[in-house]
Amino acid sequence: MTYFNIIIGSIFVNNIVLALFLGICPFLGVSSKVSTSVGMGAAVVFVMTLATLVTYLIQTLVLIPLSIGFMQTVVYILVIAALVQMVEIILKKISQPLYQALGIFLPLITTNCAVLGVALLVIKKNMPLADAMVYAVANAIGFTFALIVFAGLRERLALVDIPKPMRGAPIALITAGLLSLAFMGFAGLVK
Amino acid sequence: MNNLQVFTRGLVKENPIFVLLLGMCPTLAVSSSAFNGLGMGLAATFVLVCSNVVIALLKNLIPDKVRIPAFIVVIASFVTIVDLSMQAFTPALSESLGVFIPLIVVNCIILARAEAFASKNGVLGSLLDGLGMGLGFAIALTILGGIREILGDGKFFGFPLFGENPTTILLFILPPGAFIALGLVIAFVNKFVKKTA
Amino acid sequence: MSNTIVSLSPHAKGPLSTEKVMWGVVIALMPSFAFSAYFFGIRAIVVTLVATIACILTEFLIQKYLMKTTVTAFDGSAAITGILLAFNVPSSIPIWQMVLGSVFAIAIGKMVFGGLGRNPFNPALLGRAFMLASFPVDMTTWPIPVKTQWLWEMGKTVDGTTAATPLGFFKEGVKMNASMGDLVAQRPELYDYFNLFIGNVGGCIGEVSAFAILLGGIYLLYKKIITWHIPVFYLGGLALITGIFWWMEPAKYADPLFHLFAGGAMLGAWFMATDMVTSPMTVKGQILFAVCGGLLCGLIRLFGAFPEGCSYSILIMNAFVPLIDKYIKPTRFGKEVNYG
Amino acid sequence: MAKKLESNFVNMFVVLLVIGLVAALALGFTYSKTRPEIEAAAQKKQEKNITAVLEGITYDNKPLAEKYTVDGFDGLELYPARQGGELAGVAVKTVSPSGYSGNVWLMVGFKPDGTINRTSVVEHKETPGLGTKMDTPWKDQYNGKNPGTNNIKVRKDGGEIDAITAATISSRAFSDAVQKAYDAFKKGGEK
Amino acid sequence: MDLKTFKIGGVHPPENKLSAGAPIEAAALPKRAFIHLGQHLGAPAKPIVQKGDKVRVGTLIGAGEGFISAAVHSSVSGTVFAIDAVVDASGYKRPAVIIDVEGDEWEPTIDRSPELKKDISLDKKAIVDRLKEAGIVGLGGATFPAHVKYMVPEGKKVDTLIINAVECEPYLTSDHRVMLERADEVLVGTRILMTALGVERAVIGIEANKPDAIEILSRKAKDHPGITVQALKVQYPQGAEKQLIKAILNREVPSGKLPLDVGCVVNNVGTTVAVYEAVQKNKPLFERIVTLTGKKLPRKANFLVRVGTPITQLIDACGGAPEGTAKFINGGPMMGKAMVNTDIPVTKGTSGVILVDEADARRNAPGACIRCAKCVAACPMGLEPYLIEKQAEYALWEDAEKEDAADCMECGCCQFTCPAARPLLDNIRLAKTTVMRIRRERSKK
Amino acid sequence: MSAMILYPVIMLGAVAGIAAILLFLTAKKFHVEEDPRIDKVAELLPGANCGGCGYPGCRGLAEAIVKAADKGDIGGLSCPPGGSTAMKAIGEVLGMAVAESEPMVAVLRCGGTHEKAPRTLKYDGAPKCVIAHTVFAGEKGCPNGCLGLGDCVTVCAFGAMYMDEKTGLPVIDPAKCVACGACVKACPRKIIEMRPKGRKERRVWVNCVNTEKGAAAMKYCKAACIGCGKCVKECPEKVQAITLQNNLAYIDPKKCIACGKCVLVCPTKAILATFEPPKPKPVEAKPAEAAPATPA
Repeated sequence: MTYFNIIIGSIFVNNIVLALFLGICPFLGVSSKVSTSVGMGAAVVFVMTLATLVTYLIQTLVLIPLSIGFMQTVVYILVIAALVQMVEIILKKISQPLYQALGIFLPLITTNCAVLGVALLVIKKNMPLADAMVYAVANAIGFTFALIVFAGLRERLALVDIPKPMRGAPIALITAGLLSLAFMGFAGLVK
Repeated sequence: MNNLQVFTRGLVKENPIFVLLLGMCPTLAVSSSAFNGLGMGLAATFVLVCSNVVIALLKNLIPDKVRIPAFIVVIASFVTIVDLSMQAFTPALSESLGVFIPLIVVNCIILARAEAFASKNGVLGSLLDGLGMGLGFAIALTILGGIREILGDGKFFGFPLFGENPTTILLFILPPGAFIALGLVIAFVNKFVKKTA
Repeated sequence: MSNTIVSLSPHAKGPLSTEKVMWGVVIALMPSFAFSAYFFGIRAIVVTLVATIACILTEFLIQKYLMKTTVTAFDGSAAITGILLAFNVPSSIPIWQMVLGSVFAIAIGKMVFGGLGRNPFNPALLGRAFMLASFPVDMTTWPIPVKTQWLWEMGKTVDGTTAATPLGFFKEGVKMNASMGDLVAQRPELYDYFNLFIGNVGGCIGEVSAFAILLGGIYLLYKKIITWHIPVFYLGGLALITGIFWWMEPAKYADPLFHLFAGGAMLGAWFMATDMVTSPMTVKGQILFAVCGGLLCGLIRLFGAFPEGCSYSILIMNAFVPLIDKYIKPTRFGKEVNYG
Repeated sequence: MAKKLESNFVNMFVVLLVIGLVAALALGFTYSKTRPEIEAAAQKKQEKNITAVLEGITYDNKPLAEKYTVDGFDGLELYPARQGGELAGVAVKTVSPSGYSGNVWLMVGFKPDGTINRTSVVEHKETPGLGTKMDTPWKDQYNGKNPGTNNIKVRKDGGEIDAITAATISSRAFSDAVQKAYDAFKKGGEK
Repeated sequence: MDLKTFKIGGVHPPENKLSAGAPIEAAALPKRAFIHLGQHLGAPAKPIVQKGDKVRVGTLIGAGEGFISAAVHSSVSGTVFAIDAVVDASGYKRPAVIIDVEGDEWEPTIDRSPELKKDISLDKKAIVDRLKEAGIVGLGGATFPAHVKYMVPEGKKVDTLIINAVECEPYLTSDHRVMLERADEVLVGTRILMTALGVERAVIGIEANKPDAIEILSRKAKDHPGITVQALKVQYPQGAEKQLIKAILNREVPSGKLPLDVGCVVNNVGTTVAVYEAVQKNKPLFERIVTLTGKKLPRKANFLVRVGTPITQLIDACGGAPEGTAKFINGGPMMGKAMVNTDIPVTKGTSGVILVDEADARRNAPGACIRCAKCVAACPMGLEPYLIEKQAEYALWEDAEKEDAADCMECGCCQFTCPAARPLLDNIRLAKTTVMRIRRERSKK
Repeated sequence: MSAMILYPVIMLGAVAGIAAILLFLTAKKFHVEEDPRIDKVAELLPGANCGGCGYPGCRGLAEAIVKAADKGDIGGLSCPPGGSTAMKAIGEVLGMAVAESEPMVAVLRCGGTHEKAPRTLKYDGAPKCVIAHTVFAGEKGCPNGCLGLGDCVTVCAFGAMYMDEKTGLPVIDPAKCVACGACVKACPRKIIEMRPKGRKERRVWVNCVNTEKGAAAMKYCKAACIGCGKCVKECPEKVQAITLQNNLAYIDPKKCIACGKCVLVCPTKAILATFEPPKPKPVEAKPAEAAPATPA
């Protein structure tokens, strides 16, 4: 039941984008079309899971035993950057179609603070490995979920004559705010 | 472009938040009060200035292909220094900014300035550029934080404006309020400031 | 023949207009208005009028001075928003909060998107969500139905000590591990179907009387302003989910009939979920929208932090409408057939 | 301007390595300088809370140094205050998981007989403007009550505590945490 | 009575069949006839007379060019005044033969006797040839050359002929009057077409608002084996081919296909009379029934009019255009065309002329789309008009193609039903033509 | 204390080293050749993404230019808004010579103002020229003239056009026009023509595209070209820039010397010039072409 709580909690109640404010840049940037947001979401799911796993292992197996926890930020960002590159290479090798679908989003993920954020949060929350992995996957899905819903809204708004000063970032932010307001209804669904 | 322009550009005309729309995550997350905003802004300014200077110094020593990782290491180091210092000297602020201090490392502004400016310009220019952009970021965050704090909490820099326990518009210190307030401020900038600037 | 008009076909025009549709909804809201005035007195009337005027005025000012476009503030849509928003707050709400909620509903919920027809979320519900998040204390303090005495006497039991809403009372009780039976015994009037149906309970201004809302709903159906799908499937979804849990543990959960009549489900199903602007365009999409909305409402009521989930369920489903419209298409003529 | 270093393997490797080394050195240095401060800050915070809840009790020991835990009460920490070796009071760091959005951490000071001296809010994530009101004079109503004899539940649940308006859940969590602290104090004995 | 109808969409505009009681009367001959050479769908006919030539009623003056084209015959006797461009209903000029009328002398080959000729002597091919020679086109309004429909390509099997007597357009009554007054010719004409197709079954679909026509035709059809009359629920656009087939046979013509693909051919009821006359009486198509109506028109009438007669003359015969008339519709109010003036001549496709006054003619001021979904519910093709309109507005032609904009049949239900009075169909037409153009360009590559 | 320094050094050294090796291998093995020239060319383009060049956006054109440069000729490509300056700069970057293209400007060819061509009909539909064009000949009755619904104004991305309420015709601001050609494409009646700016901004053109016979055209528009041929006769013999076809005169901009004589003789004033044409001298002794008057 706790995994269930983590999943529902991460996707709906404390959505990583709408409540935790992580990954806003790609959320605003790659959400103009539903199809691209699906690709981006899939890439994030993949990288976030992998990154959390690797950084978690480094943290528990290297940084903590050596008591150099303060190296966290530097090591994590390097690991994530390298990881993203590696994923790109591997993907290119093993599956061309998958690369076509996800590959173009991979460079965007390096600077996606959601990935680093989740990696840091699982450490901060003292989660056991299994919980951490579930948390990472759930948050990645939460990100994708918010991204797709938001992309749907933006596709609709693209066919609407938004007042001039509101066009672009303002309307996107306000729509995200209203979405976040709506998602407050999920509050308390799980503890 | 003279040095003064390099410095002032980031404050208004190319304000990283209101105009360039960079670094949205911390902007939204820590702008629940003017003080948090200012703290975050200054932390980012420090990293921005230091990394800009270091990168401007090292730019010829770094081969192109490892440019980005090298920048990231530099930036991450300064972020860690800020993080540790804040934990040590301003523990309360450090606690309320939480994970967003280490996340400065992925703040688009910093890498963007390193890439777009510091890696092509001299040390003094880079310093001013970093300072300007950083202060622009800090000012924007403080303004946004101030608006949200006043509306949502009835205070400004922790100072109660409407007496004890006023009924305020709580939404503005909740997540939706962050999005909406920022959206409205940018719309305001679009309508009234951009034209004249 | 300088006044000869040339245009493409069709040259005939239908009987409906935006104004007729909008004011039709306003008329349909009048029974609930009358009932709320009866139960909550003059204050309910004042609050409703304030919200309506604030909404219309906000739209008028924005259109005239900010957007500088044609003013359509009087087409009735702003009035609907105002009335519905007022119907969704307790009658004791401070007037300034009501005004602020109305301004938010129209300015942020509607005008930033360009006005009528462009907003993805129902403005009245956004206004309510805004007020609930901003003024949680005033938004959850329920006045006891006072009842103006010029109508016939109706059960005196309501002069209780606390003005809990039925949903709030039972949810609170169940959370403290009290059984439904005990709770009903404690406050039988809150589980009285007749009271719920007529509206003789605490709650928001316009949501209490299921009967009055049904009257309005029937009027809307009769005028062909809405179709039956959304209300029926919404309430069906709500009944289904609450029914399942009630069937599993009747001691812990109220029965579906209670859920249908209590709180804002009726108002939401007939007037908010059916909001044309923010509901799907196809019948299939509307059914999906409504069923999911009903299920969500039930889930929030049973397990969420709020005793009432109706407005949030509709708001959340509003966010899915573009996706529903994108993927659920009407049956195209001649597309899914294969003759020889 | 000097020419850029060429992108060959040796250069790349060496540069990255050097930068990494310098960064590591700088960080190590910073960390070694800031660690005592960080630890002192954390201790100071804890101490501040302890002093706050032991207000009015005179003691001559350092409660922080005598921290102990009680079996069956995970996460609770007890700090005894002594005057001349005699138990003068105890500060209990306690937690309730049933806050509106997560854990509510409190510090509760007890007199030796179990009467609540003062309470102090350590950490929580309650709704701003609602649950956050627990950190106002509201919490003073606990002072002087003894969970052994007084029912410190909120009135709705039959107790004698007036809940914060519209934040019953937070109030309940507060009472819950206090009760737990009391139970731990009683069970752990008056060391 | 069990009334059939189609399944999706449709509206029910006020019927306003004001002229239903007016018997068919022959209109006076014009002084000068303007006969357009392109009165049908497809390539215009080529003039084969010259200025100064003498022509008789029924003389061939324009020969059909190409596969989809129709012959044009003189509707009057007299001298060719000129072959020149003449303004048509849209205000653009089209080639026409202008004839100064002298007397009323018919080609001698035409059988002008009134008696009914029931027996069909011609075979399949001869009938089709005769249709072609006589310049028969669909008189329902689309003016599709009739003979093309009856040249069933190899491999297609047709089992049913549907006679479209729905007349679902408001106001128009010409088909209604034809059924009442020429029921026998309708039935014989139907049998001729059955012969041409080689089918055993023909169904005449009539909407229930014409009970007298249903009664007469049902009674008389008993003498004609294979022909049945099907009453239909009143629902616009039942007269559209695909909807009519769906209503009567419950067959759905796939997108981009023809009725032939589901084994039927649809023919307008007015055309059956022309077919009868062409085949049995050797009379080419040069006159037709035109409804003259309008709420304020002093006299409502159904005229038998020679093609080329200026419409002004018909209006004058009804008492002249009343004060305040602001729109002259050529055809029905749902799909007809607004004419730029009334000097333009009647063509084979002129089923009626409706005079509309200012208040009714003017569209309501368009407001923002309120997403009421009424257009989606009304669209008989199952399209989403609101969406296609937006796509046209933002020039998203690829998206419009995916939304099947090309399937629109321009019935106007969406725009009729729209409470915000949006110019839906205007924009959808634009999307449709653009998508079709893009498709053509693509197939060329 | 040493561990506090030593471990981080080893740790970061290791991570950085691994990253360096990895990146090097990546760079080596999966190197994708992307032409750096594309970026350089794209930088020189205006970035309006107007599509005037016929390619999807500025980057599309940049790619096309680089591709063409490899074949040795970029003459066929041009960026209308950037004009020859942009192409010249690009040419320099690519080491190519670019043929100097003459600066162009959009010119409206309809004089059917409210005054000259009164509206006899009312159009009541979606306000778009492309739609109105399919419905009828237009409110003036002229089958070739401007429909006045402003499709051209809508598509102009440079704010160089506006609708003149008084005349009912669009107005082109030659100072803002970048000759991207969007309006030419948008006009269903092909009334807007792209013409060379001309020396010193001196241009002469026939302000009508109607091909109907003079009398017919005059019925609905007093500013129509009636095909009288006076201008053809007036055009200096050496120049012969004006041709008459389908009752419509056309001035070939390549031949026209902008003397302005035709402007004066046109009976319907259907020929316009951007300058005040010299009044014919009362004394006929001097040859007319010897008087290049100062522009007003």
